[in-house]
Amino acid sequence: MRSRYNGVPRMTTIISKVRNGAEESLKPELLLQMHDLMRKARVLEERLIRMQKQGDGYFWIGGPGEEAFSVPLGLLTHKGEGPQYDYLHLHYRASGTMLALGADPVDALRQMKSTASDPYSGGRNFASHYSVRKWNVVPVSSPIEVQYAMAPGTALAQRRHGGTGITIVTGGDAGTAEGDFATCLIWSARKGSELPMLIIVTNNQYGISTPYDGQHGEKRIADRGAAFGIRTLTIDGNDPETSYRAIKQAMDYVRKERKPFLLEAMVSRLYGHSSSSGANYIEGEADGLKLFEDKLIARKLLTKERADELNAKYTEELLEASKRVRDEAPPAPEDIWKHVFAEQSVVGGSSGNKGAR
Amino acid sequence: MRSRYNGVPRMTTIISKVRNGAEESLKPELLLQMHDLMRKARVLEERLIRMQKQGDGYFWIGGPGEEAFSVPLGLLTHKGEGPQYDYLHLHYRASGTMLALGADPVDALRQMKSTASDPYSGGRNFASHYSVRKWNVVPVSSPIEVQYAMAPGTALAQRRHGGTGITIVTGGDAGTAEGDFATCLIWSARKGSELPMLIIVTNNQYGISTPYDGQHGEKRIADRGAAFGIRTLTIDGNDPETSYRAIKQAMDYVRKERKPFLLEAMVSRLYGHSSSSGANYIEGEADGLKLFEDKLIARKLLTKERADELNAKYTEELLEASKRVRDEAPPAPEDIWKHVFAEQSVVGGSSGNKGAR
Amino acid sequence: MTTMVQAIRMALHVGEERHGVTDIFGEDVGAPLGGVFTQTQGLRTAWNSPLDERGIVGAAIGLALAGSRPVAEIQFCDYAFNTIDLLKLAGAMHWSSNGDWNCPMVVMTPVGAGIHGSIYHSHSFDAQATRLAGWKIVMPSNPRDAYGLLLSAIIDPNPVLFMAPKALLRQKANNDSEEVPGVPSDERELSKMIDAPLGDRTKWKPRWPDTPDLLIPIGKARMDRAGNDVTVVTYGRHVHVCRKAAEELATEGIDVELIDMRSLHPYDWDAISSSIKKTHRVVFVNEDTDITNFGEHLLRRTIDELFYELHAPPKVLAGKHLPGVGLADNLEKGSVPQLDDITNAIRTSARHEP
Amino acid sequence: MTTMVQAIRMALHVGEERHGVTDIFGEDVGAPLGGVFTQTQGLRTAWNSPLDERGIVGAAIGLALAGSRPVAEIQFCDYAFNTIDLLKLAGAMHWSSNGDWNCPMVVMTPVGAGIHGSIYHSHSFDAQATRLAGWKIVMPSNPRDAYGLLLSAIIDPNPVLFMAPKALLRQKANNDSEEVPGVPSDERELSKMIDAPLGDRTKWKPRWPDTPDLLIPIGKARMDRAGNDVTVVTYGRHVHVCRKAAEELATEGIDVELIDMRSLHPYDWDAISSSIKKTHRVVFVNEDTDITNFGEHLLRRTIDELFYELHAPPKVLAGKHLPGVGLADNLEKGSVPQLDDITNAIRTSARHEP
Ligand SMILES: Cc1ncc(C[n+]2csc(CCOP(=O)(O)OP(=O)(O)O)c2C)c(N)n1
Ligand SMILES: Cc1ncc(C[n+]2csc(CCOP(=O)(O)OP(=O)(O)O)c2C)c(N)n1
Ligand SMILES: [Mg+2]
Ligand SMILES: [Mg+2]
Repeated sequence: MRSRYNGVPRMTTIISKVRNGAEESLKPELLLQMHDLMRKARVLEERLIRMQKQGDGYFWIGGPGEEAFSVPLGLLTHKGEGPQYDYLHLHYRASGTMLALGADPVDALRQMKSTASDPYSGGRNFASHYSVRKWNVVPVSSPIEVQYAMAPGTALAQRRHGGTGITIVTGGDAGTAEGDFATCLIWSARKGSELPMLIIVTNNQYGISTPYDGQHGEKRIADRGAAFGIRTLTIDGNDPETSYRAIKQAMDYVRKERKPFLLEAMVSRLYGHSSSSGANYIEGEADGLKLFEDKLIARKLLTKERADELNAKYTEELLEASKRVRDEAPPAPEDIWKHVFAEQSVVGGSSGNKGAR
Repeated sequence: MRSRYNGVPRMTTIISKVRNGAEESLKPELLLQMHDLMRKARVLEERLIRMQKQGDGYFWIGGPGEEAFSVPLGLLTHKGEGPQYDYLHLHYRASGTMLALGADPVDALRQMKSTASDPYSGGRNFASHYSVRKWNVVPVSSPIEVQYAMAPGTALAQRRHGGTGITIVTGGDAGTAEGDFATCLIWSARKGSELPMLIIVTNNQYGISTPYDGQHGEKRIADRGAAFGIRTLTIDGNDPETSYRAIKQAMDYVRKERKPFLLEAMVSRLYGHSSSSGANYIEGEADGLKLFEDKLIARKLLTKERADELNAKYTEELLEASKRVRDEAPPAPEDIWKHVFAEQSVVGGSSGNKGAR
Repeated sequence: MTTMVQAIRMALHVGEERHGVTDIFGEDVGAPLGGVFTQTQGLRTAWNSPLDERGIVGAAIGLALAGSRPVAEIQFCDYAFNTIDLLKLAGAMHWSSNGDWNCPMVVMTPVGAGIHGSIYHSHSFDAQATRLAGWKIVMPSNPRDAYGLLLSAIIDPNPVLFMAPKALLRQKANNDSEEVPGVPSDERELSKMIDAPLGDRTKWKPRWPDTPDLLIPIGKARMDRAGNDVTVVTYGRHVHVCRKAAEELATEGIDVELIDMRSLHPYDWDAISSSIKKTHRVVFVNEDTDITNFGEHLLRRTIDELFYELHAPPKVLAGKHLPGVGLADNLEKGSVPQLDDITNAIRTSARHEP
Repeated sequence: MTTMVQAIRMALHVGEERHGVTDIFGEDVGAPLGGVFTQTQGLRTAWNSPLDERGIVGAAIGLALAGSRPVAEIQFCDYAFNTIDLLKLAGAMHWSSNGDWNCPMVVMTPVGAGIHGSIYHSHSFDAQATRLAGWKIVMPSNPRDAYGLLLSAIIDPNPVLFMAPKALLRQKANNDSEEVPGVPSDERELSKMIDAPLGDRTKWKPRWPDTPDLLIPIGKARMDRAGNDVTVVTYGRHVHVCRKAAEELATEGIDVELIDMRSLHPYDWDAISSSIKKTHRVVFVNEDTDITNFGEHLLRRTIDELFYELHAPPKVLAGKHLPGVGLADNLEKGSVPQLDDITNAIRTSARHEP
């Protein structure tokens, strides 16, 4: 394979099969829905990259290459506000998940353009740093791995609350070297106080320029769960059918048993790390979208024409949207002072936080 | 068992046997030397406790109950300065190790009394916070687990240096919840860059008042090494013969293979956590010294009289020493300014650091 | 008279019962110990966390985001220096999401020297705390304030750091103005009600006195002593040292006005500036190390806004810029402001001829 | 002309070859990337660490204790806030062991705003750094200083924090006084010698120019511009902004003396105080947030020692007290001192009638 950083051998991976025996096939409508969202996510990322290159944004980072995992994750999430629904502690490659939840891609363009209308941060944060309280999407923040330290908190609330809401946390492979990943395993697996958490690592075998090999003594990152009695699984995250089934299986376990599950998904990093590393399409990485599209065409669930139309439609829509967004107002200098302190508490949804004012 | 905090059930432990097959017996002289040092260490700790209770010190923390492990550890350490010898990153229960290395117990009394003559910190630090550069004993510091983040650094230097010097790091069970413990495993086990480290956890099944059970999902803390391909062992650290053999086996492996080994020793906490929790003898905890003494007497290697004499001798010596120490000068107020900055570099011994001034 | 730890315990109890506190947690916070200073004994929602400060702060953030009301403890502020990134994140949650989320959590932690705590039980956290934008920061100097500030911290929709001066934790209220309202007047009676017995505690249950919702507003200072000659601005345990200094100086005819800030952020600039406008002299006292110290901020603001009001150079008294506070008595005394240092500084200011 | 990243690289090379540097490490510091700003390309001892800042600082301490000479990088200072306890420990090593050990390590990290880095690539670390007793702290404003200060950091027997203003990393020396001695005068030639090629780098080897042991002393400031009317004290990227301000104000007849501190600790009080004694007016400029800010310390010392020298209130210009620097251009500009803010502050000081 070729990547931006030549001469770096990549780890050879053998991906485990999803172990739930019966590989029941997914409904065609679901497959097409996943394909649609994956394409939409890809087009969105490509639009964001283009905007950045054209000077309509300062920095790009995102998830092209993770759609085959991130889209099913979003589809399977129980969306809503408060501990009865799922909490999402996402990292910065989660556009597919957000679109699957129903996010308007134009909002992502707004964040790229740093407009005042950016609903995720009001022009304060980088692209792909989502925040949607009404869907329990906790603010994505740049520091690697801190989400793994915070996630046990929402899961603690859910353990107490009961029901089927779970906490989902995602992050990259390199970041698991931070102590916060261990914190997450430890806090989720305390005997008698296990937490309903789906702990996810999307392993693209790189941290910026640093290959997986040479940094890890673990054969699989997922193996780290074993000492804690945490169920684990490593899957091919470039196959949306595998992903869907594996996520579903893991979620079913977590929702029901109220115990943690550690899921490692092998994924690609199709445009490199970020705009800082050029953000060009990397030949030789598995492209889950292409592979899936080919598969659907081979299975006659999709035609090449229909697929191209879809691509063209989203491309056109987002190009138009990016032009509109260009005219939206930037925040004013004095907006820096907005929202330093909250005037009243809004977290927890209608059911939570009754005692406090 | 009874402990200061009643009503807390303790974890039941099954201790693995040292797995090196041939349980070769240790020489009588070595057994008696270990017994002597264990007694000396116990008497030292009891003297320190007494000093604190009598107002000759502000705070006591130490290692009574760990002698059966800490003494063999000190005896097996290759003592000296620089990367060709072993580095010791100890926690605050290591008096047995220090005495086995040859430390003068009177210096520990000086630290308890906060005299200017305290060689470990000049009256700045608590008792049991040792520091001896000429023996590669890195300053013990109060924050839990930071030693596990620093230890890979000395081991890196030793990996480069070659030879048989290794890095030894010790700490408690509760502290393994800090991310720094994971850092230690990760940095020591990087494929192709493994570090010569003996990573030790002395598991007394408590963190201050908090029992092991309920905080840990791991059956054995040592299990956490497995995912990283680290060799592991859990032993009865209350038996000095088991300890000696296990430490030797682990050290032999680390010295030769230049790879990490994770050793968990189940130990007792015979006077509770510290002076803050009363520092009274806890009935019902296994007392490794007593058990060993009885064993030696049964094996006719020692007599009750000889054992009592030894106890009396050390007790007398340290009582006298504590009186002398009482008259040693405290540091002066302006001594706070000493050693904020080093004028020249002294680390690394004669062989290290040639390039720099 | 009530001690500060008892006051904290009662505030937490009221928090649990009437203000939605769901989790009081940290190292050794739950049964059987109830906190290394006994500050969380007998509380219904108290539990022992793993020994992991990053996990503690992280979990508190998560709990807050999920609509729970956590009160997390860092056993000593000396062990919070590896969590500053997480504290910053909590403070940024509302701002960085442009008002979408808020993060109503309380972190409490004992701070400061004065108990021969050696290097790692003597740190101050004032400077660090005041640099945490998005946080409110409080520090009581007596049991009543501890009670009222902690309750205000609990109901605040923002992250609040409650720093308890560890040298005051076991001190009793000096007089009624420092007493928690509603407690039995016999302190042995109170102790019987809410202090856990030694030995077996498994069957012990506290009986809580009926204490009211005293909400001491965050951001308001307390005038500890009115005076005309020199303004002294401090907080925490140095309120008591400065009060002593004021009493000594009164005998010399120097009339000190003593302000107990109570809140370090937002802080009560009105109180400070009107006092300085009256006395024209000011000494800021705290025990944190003195390079890049919070008192230096207050002094800078004084210069910015009150330069021509001053009849003497404003002064900061702080701890020495050192890696830690040494254990030996001489070392501790040499490191943090002592009564004499304070008396001298005030005297110098009072006698200074403009 | 040399850029600051090239200067850093050459200093590290000289460190490796002549001053015993054994390890240059951190995230993406080794091949193939050689640092996210290219600052460690082609270095013999550079290697990639795990993504673990605590591990990085911890390993640097251990290496230093074992007599190695580590230069550890934190990729952005924004990611050092979880390591402050370890930084404190490194700074305490010599002191707490009563002189038994020393800890000769260098940590380098890019700091500050000015590149639209959004919340987590715009932090300053000045206040944090100056609170680390036992550390020496430097920040260069040009390639030559970067080279000379980094070499001094490397040979110092204490832990030294080398903060590189990220907005200056790719800037070239403005003139010969900012140039690294010994480099080829043709900058394309230098680039061919020491900049890694795009694409395959496996076979690339740098050719290092023969640069001397320029040791810029830690603790000494640099007079950037002599003047008589107002002293401006700054460091890092604001040296350039303040220089521009001085040039503008010169046309109005205001003669600015500009001091580039170079070292934040120990700092050159002699240089600052003799300038203030000459101009009687001072403005301290930095971009860190402005509550409990290092400039406030300098102002406080000015008040302590030079109160009656002052013909105008001393002034601190700093960043806004906010959780971060927002990404949008307006937000970044609103958050950190801009040219106009500085010009105005100096003008106000110059025109102030005592
Ligand atoms: C705490 C922290 N350290 C360093 C960085 C800089 N950084 C941004 S992304 C990245 C690599 C992350 O790799 P990985 O965890 O594998 O996630 P990926 O980007 O590959 O999805 C680094 C080092 C950061 N954002 N946060
Ligand atoms: C970082 C940090 N957090 C908290 C403390 C306070 N503390 C001192 S000892 C201790 C318990 C340690 O338990 P463990 O690791 O099992 O070691 P043990 O004392 O049992 O040998 C705690 C919480 C500390 N010293 N450092
Ligand atoms: Mg990765
Ligand atoms: Mg323990």
